[in-house]
Amino acid sequence: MKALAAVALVGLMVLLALGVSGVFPRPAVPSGEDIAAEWGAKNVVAAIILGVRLWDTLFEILVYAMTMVGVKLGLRLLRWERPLPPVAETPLLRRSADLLLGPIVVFALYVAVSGHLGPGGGFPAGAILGTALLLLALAKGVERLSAEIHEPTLEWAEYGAIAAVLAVAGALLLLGRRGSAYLIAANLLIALEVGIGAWVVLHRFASSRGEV
Amino acid sequence: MAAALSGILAYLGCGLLGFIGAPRAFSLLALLGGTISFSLWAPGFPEVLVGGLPWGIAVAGDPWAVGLWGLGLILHATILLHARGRRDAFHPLTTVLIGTCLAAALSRDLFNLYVLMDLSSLLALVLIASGRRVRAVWAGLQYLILAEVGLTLYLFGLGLVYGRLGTLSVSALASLGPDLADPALAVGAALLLVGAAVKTGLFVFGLWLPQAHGQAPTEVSVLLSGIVVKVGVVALARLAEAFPVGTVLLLLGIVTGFGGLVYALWEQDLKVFLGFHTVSQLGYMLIGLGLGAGTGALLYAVAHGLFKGLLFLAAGEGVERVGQRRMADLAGQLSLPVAVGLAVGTWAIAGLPPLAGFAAKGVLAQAAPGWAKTVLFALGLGTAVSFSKLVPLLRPCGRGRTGGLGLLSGAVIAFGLGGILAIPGLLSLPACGAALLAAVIGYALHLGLRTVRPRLPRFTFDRALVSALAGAVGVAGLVTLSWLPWGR
Amino acid sequence: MEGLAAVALAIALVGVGFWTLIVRRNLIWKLLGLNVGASGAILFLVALAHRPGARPPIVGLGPGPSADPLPHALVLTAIVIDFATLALALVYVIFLTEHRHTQDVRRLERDEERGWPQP
Amino acid sequence: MGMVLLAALTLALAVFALTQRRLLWGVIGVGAHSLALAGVYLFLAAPDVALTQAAVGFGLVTFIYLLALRRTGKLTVAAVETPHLLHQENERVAGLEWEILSRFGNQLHRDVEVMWVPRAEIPALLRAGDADIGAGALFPREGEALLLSRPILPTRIVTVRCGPGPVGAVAGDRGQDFLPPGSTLYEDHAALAHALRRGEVGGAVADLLHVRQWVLSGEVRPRETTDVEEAAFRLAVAPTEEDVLRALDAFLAELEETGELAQLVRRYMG
Repeated sequence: MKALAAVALVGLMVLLALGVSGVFPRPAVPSGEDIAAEWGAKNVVAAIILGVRLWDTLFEILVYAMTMVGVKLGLRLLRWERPLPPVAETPLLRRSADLLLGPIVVFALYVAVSGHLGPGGGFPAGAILGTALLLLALAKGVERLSAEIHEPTLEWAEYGAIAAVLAVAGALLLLGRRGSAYLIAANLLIALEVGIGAWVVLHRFASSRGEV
Repeated sequence: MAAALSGILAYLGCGLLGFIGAPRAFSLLALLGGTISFSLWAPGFPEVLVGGLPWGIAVAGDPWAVGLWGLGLILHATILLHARGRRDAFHPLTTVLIGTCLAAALSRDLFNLYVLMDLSSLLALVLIASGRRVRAVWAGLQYLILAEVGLTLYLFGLGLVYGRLGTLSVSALASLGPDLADPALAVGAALLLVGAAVKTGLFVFGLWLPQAHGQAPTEVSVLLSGIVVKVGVVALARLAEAFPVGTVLLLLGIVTGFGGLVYALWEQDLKVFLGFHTVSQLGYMLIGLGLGAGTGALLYAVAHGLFKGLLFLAAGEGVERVGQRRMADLAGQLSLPVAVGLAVGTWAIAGLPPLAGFAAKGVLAQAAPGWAKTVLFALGLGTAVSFSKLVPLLRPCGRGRTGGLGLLSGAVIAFGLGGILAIPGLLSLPACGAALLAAVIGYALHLGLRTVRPRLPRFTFDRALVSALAGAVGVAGLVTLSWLPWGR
Repeated sequence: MEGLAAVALAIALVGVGFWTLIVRRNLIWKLLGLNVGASGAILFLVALAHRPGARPPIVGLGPGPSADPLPHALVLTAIVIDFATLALALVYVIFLTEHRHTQDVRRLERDEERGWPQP
Repeated sequence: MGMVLLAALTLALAVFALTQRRLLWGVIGVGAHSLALAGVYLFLAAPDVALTQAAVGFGLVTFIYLLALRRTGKLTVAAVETPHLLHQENERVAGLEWEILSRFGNQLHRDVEVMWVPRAEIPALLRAGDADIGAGALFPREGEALLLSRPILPTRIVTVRCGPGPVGAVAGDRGQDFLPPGSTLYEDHAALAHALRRGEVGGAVADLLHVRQWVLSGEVRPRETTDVEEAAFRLAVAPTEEDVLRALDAFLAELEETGELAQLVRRYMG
């Protein structure tokens, strides 16, 4: 079996190398700067993601949202009756967590808002936000985390964010409105959605007890 | 175009709103919105680049879109009729899943198809697992990992094709007339094909499919076999349009058709048996694509969605009621609507006139050269042999709930009759005679085959993984061969 | 030079990742392998967008030709999708661990063959 | 040039990660690989991708793996087969320490897996991370530098004399510390008992649990027995797993408080 796998894999790699060797050098491609200007952006990639190929991005957001739902439903299938192993908790960590919270949120917002001008955008901003929020929360201990958070609130915020993104997308697809204000709003909404989503997914992984 | 896209947005939006509350109502609303949108663009619309040049996403209301939208809406209505008691996120998830499938039917962009295939796999897994059966979760997890391997290959292939030709649109690729003597394009096309094939569940790549479809909750099985596999078929159809890979698809189709059949012959679990037949039936669609008979493949895909949906719905209802899964334990236990549903489905899948299977197979056979007709006849014969096992199950016992069975049975009959009326030459004496002959010989063979019990090789997860990689190499070889003179 | 190194790395990553995916028996290891393999495909797309002396596809960021922006946009989507798939797969791995007390593929397959006896 | 080096580093990290034996190292390695990959994207003039890769591919993915590991990991026990404590009974494992370990594993949501090894190999296995817990033997021994749990069962180390001749012990066992250098060492207690019976050695240093077992089974007839040291059976924990040790000690303390430990000892020691 292993031998067959090795042969197949080596074959695949040779194949890939063969294919790749035929691709380079590539012909000149459009730089897309005119499109960026049309959308009021400097970052061409942002103009593509939020403008030209928004249809893809919508489904990407949907993939993300459905993962959140899937994680929630999947974890609910489990039958955890016992407490989880403890997470390290020290006063130093707790204090630095409080101190770090502000700068991280500001940084994430900056990444989102400036996404149409330079590197950044809603997805990385949201991921930074979600990861950092949970890391900081974990520093305070999972028990307190579960006690403080009301899940329905989170879900409402999450679906609200998705619905807002859908609304923006719908208006854009049907009306064709363009401009940097739209890009900033879309990036912020995506950041909100991804941030909350990442936070919810990680939070559930960290603390969910299951219901069965 | 705007009508179609707003229909999809309505589906997705209603699905998402359903997570918050009133899931059934929103699901119904989505169906309503989808139907209105469908009726607005129904005869079709020409290709449009959503987002504009040079990188917009191509969508078109071509025959595939029309067929799959019709199928999706009918299946959605069936589920809404049938699934009264489903709690949780069932309705929102199915709504979003159907919306995804509708979007895939419209899409003519390779990367957009990638995203949609992935989304449909994820949603399918969540729905499969909602049944809380360990074996379903295991099958679903295998599915997810295999699909992800396939999609990684697909992404690589997409990069190769984009790097060489600078476009992702199927029509643009087709108009460029890609020459598969170019190694980058040959490898790219092969990787795209294998990726879509693994995701679709073709034979040897896809032996997770019967377990996943068979172990899922009833309405989920209906959707999976009815429309979710068609997402992969659409992707394959687009690839067949963009690249000259007919021979490869034909070979894959023949292998898939007979491979699924052989495993189905000796399967005793009713729903898993139907799952193996889904694999086998994919063979017909691929043969259609391989022969260049796009319409035949499309009609078969829609017909299969209807009658396999009906079979899964009836089988699932019966299995849930009786509490047994093995065919022998189900004989004489099924209620009247279930037995009738199974009978109509069996009648249709065996290709007997005048139901959906007969019409679709007829259109395929019209496009097929002589030798391919023989292959199709052999496949039909095998189907008849294995479905003869269902005959003892058709004896009804008491009354029961009709649910969505009536709607789907009606659709199967209407599709068959409509096809026969609309397409001339379908209801010829030789065609009817061949169908009846296959059924009779099939039943006789079934009586003989009952005594044989061969041990078929088991397809473990690792074997499936290796076969996916080996398949990529093999298909690349075939693609390269197919530009040789005899392959064209 | 950069493009060549990146493409070679991409192919090597696919090889290493898929090899792990096949030979390891533990599901989490398999997922790690899949992760690495998928990152190979993503890297290939980014390498495709690159050309010698290219600058990032941002208006006004220095001289030279711009890198092809489309693959970058596609790749952003692909990265998020990979994460989503992984999160979902991990949930079901945890599910199997809870119910079957194993993450070993062969043990799961043996269980399947025997009709999932109660552990 | 920098790009080539970074690419080589990325590949090396991937290979390093995927050839590890411990999942934790695998996850950390893949995380590092992802971060290096983000650097490669910077070289390829793709800052957007680099940022996303760092935030999602490195941050989120590593985090979620770690959280998943926290609840699905295995607890691997490297054990010496010891009567009453940990021994194979037909197909299953039984004994006092096994009972404690399996309950502990349950609490941590981790499956317990036992690998039977000679006593001398335990420290290396724990240090290399191939096992999390060592069981079925006397700890501590000089120079092993392992983390040790609270005592589970008190015992004594004794010297038994059956006749003239040198004294033997089990390699790696605490008894070895009381022998002059150059004495004969045996792989396990069964081999030691065998040697005693055949007169290869005149005596042995071992714990009371094993000696009693030898006497009861009639394998060894000691002429005199002298106490060497008070000792206790403990569980050893890999030096890197301080969390496990803390949890284990808390668990043992609770068992002791509720009196369950005494009950278990009565059940397994007769």
